[in-house]
Amino acid sequence: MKKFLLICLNVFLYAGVVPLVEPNQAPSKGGLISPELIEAIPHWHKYGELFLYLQTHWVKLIFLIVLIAVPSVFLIHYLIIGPKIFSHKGRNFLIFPSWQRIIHWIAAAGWILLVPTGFIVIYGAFFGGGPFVRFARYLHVIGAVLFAIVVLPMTIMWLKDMLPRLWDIKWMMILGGYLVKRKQEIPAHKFNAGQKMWYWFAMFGGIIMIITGVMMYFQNFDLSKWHLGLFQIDLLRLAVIIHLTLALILVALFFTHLYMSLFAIKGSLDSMISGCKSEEELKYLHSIFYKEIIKKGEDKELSEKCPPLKED
Amino acid sequence: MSSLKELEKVKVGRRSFLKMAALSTALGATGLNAAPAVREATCDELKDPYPGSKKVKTICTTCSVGCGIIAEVYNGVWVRQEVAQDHPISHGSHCCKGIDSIDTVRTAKRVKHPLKKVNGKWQRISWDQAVNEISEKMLELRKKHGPDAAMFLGSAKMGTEQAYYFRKFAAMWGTNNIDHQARI
Amino acid sequence: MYEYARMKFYCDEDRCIDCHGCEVACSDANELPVGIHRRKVITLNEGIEGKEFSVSIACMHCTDAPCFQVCPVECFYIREDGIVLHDKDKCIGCGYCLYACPFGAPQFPRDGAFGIRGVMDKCTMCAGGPAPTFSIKERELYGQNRIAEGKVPMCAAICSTNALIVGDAAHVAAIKRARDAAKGKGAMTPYGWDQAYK
Amino acid sequence: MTNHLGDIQNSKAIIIFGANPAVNHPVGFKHILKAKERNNAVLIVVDPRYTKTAAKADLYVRIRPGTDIPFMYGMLHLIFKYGWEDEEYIKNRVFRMDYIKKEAKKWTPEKVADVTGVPTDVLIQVTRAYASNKPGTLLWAMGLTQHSIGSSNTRMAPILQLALGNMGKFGGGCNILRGHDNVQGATDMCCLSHSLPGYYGLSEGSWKYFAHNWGVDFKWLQNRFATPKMMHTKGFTLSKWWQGVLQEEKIYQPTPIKALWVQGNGITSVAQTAKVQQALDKLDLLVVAEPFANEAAVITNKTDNVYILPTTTQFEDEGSVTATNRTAQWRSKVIDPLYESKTDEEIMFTFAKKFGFYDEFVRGMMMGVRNGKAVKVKDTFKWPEDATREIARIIKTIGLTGWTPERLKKHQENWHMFDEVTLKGIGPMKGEYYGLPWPCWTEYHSGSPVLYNIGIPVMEGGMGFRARFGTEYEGENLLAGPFATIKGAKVKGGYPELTKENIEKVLGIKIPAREKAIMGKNWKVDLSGLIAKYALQAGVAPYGNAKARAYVWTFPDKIPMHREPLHTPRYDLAKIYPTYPDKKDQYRVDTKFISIQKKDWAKDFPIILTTGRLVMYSGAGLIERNSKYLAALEPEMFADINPALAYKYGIRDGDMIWIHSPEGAKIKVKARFTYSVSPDRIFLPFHFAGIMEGKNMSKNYPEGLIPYAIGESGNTVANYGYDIVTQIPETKAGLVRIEKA
Repeated sequence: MKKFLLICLNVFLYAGVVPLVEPNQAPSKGGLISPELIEAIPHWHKYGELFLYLQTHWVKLIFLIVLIAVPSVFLIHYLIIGPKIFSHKGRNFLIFPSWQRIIHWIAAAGWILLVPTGFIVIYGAFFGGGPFVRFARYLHVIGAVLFAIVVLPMTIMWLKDMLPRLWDIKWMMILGGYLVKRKQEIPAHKFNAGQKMWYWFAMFGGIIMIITGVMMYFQNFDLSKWHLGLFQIDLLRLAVIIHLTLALILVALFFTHLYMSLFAIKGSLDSMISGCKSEEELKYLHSIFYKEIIKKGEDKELSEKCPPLKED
Repeated sequence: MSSLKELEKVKVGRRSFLKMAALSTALGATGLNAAPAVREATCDELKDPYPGSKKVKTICTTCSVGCGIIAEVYNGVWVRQEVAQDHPISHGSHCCKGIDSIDTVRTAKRVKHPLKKVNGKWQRISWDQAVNEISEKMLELRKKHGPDAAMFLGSAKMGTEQAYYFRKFAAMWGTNNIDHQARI
Repeated sequence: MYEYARMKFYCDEDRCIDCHGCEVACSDANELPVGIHRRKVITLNEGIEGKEFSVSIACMHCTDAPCFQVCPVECFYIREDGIVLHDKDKCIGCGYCLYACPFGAPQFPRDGAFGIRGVMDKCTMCAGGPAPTFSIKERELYGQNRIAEGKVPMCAAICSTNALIVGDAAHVAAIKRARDAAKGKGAMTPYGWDQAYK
Repeated sequence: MTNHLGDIQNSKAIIIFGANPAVNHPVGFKHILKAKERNNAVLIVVDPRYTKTAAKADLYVRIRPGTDIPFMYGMLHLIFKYGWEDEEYIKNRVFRMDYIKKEAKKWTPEKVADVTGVPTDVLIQVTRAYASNKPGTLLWAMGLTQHSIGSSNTRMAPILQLALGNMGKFGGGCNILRGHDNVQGATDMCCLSHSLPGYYGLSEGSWKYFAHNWGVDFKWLQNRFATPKMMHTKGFTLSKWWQGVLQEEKIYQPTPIKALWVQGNGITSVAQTAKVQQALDKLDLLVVAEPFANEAAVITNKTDNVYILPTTTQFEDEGSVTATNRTAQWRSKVIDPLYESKTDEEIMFTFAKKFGFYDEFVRGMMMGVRNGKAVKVKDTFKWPEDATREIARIIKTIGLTGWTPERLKKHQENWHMFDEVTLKGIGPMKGEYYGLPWPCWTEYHSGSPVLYNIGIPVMEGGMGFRARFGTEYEGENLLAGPFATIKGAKVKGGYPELTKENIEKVLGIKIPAREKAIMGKNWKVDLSGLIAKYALQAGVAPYGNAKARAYVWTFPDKIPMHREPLHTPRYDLAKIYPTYPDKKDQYRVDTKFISIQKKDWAKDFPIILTTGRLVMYSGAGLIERNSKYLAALEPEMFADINPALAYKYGIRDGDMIWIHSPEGAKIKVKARFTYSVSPDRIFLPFHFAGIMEGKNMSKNYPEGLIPYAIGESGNTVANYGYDIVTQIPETKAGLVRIEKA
């Protein structure tokens, strides 16, 4: 494995010298090597200084808080309230068809790469910099690419189900029933308000993350035709500020998602792997959805696709 | 009067840069752990990355200002273009073309061997072949059409001696059809 | 008494003529890849009578350099004489230094195939880097170490009109003042100094 | 350059006509900037374009291309009107300034404004600033010379300087900025079709002098030529050699040109590249000796009999080079020739052997002077020192006698011992100027950094104007007046050039008969060096001391007259200031003047074209386009265009445009918006080649030798038009038509 990593590293580090200018191919004269560069200097106090301030005073601190506080809260929750366990004895319903699951897992793989490598880059000094952190940065890019591939299909496939509904307010008021141990019928359709929140942040925040990431990745791009009224370097600074701020929110939500799916609701991981949810889980946590499929009589069809689990 | 003083100052400034640069050498050698004080570097500390290299004084080939160049030659290879800080016309100055002089020998785009175009394709030939073929053809044209059938274009690239000999070359070939860039 | 040096660049806009000498000198001396501009010459208001001027810009080696402050892997270090250098072995090429830099000095070479950014490259004031002085590694990663040879950085040494000057702040300021005085105008703060040196 | 670059620091006013030293001679421009700081010198730039030089100027004049003479007459008009001229100077040192005065009277500021487009107040401001700050120096380059009236322009500028008494002064003079590194040296050696080395001309006497010095029989040399007459006929020039192939205009030699031999010449640096291409196609043989793939071998569609010989760069051979300030510098060899390349002289020697004149060719290097005669003194030679010695032995006209290789090498070794502003040596080099600027009369002379300066002794570089054209013309004395005595000279006032006959009389000395016997006929051919010796002893220059001629009876225009460019945007003015009648047999070819101008080209071609250089390229750009760093700075051919003009044609910044010339040639280039050009003109750099009229020729390059940057040659659309005397092409004032591609 180590050897493989080293080879990867070498590919990245020495993957070719910068090509010479091809005949008659003008290198971009815009942006960072044009008069803009000089004109932008006095404007440094706008975003440049802001970025400097954030990066030196807050970024490491806040991310550390998120890194420690969010899991701690969940640990406490786990210890005090504990996970929700549903019986899988009854019928199981196919909720997520296979293509949705594939898309989800590609995105998940992307995020699993993105989040830790993002942390490694932020705390690069802790890891001593150099090849390891550099490799993390490249993985971050790969993760971003994975996520970028599926972000649009994912957005579209769940868009209808994710539209906010009135009962979401109710859900919010009882915080999804997670603060009590007993099982109760929670007002939620296919996705509850928490999932919806996660969806909206992850998809649209994610798209913004990708856009800002791409900007930072390519650095010298020609935006002169867009008339943004911003210097390119300022755009880059804005991009990094937005990227970091959103990252904070998304990381917190990502941890929540992880906790929910891995610990808070037992078997929820399985349901994303097999695509099936137990009748009991649906009944309680997605009561509106459950009632709807029963009413429509789709339950039969959905349960046929999911063989009941053997009881242990 | 003040302007004269200014000039002196500029010169003094230049010299002190050298001094100053020497000062910081101590830091260069000791790096981060150096004492906060700056002291003058000793001769031993002033190192040479190309020990024993030859420093050839020559003249820039680009324009007619005639800036000085010091070429650092190490084992027969021109490794580095140095600054002719004491040249009376340029005082080490160069424009982008002048400082890029080293690239005229470093570039990969040099013609490396005689070439001949045959049926629209370039072919590598030997010097002997080139000389024989060209001179045969030239003499044939001379015989048939007279010496004025040839036109010689020399250039300002040549040194004075070469230019003089090029003029002589045309004269002994037997024509006044010779010219170079000074025409334009 | 200790004598402290504070190395600074200064480009005289009244003298800079956009000849790109410094730029090419830097590339040639340090054998940089094409597209890496450790130093750039930029003309403003080109062709507008009375307003056109050119200036050569590179790393200003700021006191409290922003790049030094924001680097997530802390690869920067500031020498006692004020030269800001960085360790390419540590650098991860994240680009934060570019966002923090007021002068757009950090440069990132690109790989042709994927466009992935390599580690950052910037002006070293011809002082090499953390690798052993005059080692091949130093030369390949950081370029010449002319300071260790007791020589002036290449760009300023060859500036065609001596517009670009480098050296201890006191010397540089003296030259700047003398030139301004000769031209009969008040001494102005050189370009970028108010940001680079507080 | 009559003065030198450092001397510009002594100037109090600097006026630049048609030159852009900030781009073409950046290091030379340093001295101008220093003058600004040292002396608070006024920098005036007269240029059709707001150049980088203009950006540093105190006063900028946007002039219509080709109207420098009216502008200078306008200046003279004011100078004479307000009595700013140097009367004493004119009386003693200038011949027929009154003719100029008469002509200048006609050029009122209003009239000048109409012709040149320069507002009257600007003209007055400039004249005042220039005339009241003395000494003033005048700089020019191709912007003044590349016109159909280029030779008149180059006479006009010194006349302006003479009127102000600025010639032959420290901080004054006419400083012509030459292009390439050794263009001065190659010109001095007359790699030119109209003269022998040292500007000796092509007369029989000159040929005999050279035959003697080359150690060859004059008859043998004569027989090398087609006919004895051809020996004395000027040859084809670089500007129009292609007519010798194409014969579109009548040529005056028995045979068309069949073979072209190019040694280091960027072929696309002359106008009419499309015609050059046609001529190249028609040649029987094309030989190119060059370190890089010269575009001569590329733009041609010729498929056979094209040879490229690898030649060394200047860093792989040795010799002396002459800078623009007439100083010789020794260029040491840096490295041995790379790859299979040979030096230029080696190539010449090789072919001289094949052509059968090798012995005669190199004999000159083995000769020396014995008793005033050149004789063979040794059997071997050492390149290049013996060639330098040969030149020093022969070339007396411009005083190269002192340029021995030993001295030049010594100067190079000790270049730190010379002062920047005066070029004076200190320490062991005391008494010599750096690079021994010619004339350097003898092996112990100091060199002359400032020409025509009578304020210093001849031994320190003083001299008057050369007495080249006799002592009187139409009864008027041509020699300098009584107050123009060279400092320390025993001869008061003017005196004629020294000959064997008159030397005793002029210098008032007696020369022993033994010495007289070996003395040459005159100072130009005096191999014994005795004339120079006695002249220096008497404190005079051997070439006499005469008046500078403002009136030249041998030129088509006796005094410089304004004539509109052949392709003028002001057809109305072309009728008032018509160009010359067509010229027959100019450098062996007919050249059209009035027959071009009589058509109103501006109707179809309304935009003025001017060309020039970019800082990262020089000449045809061959060397620089093969350098990755320089090519990356400006990798693409472009046309500078004012947005106001561009929008008229629906062109946006970065669009491709077609530029059409009246001759039917066209180029496709990128439009680059800039305000440096006014809306009536466009600017083209001429460094690019490799694309011809929209057709990419890159497949014609030998494998792997395509430069990093190729592009259209701006000279493809440079208009037809040549100077009446020198046949310099008129690239700086033409007309074109543009359209969006």
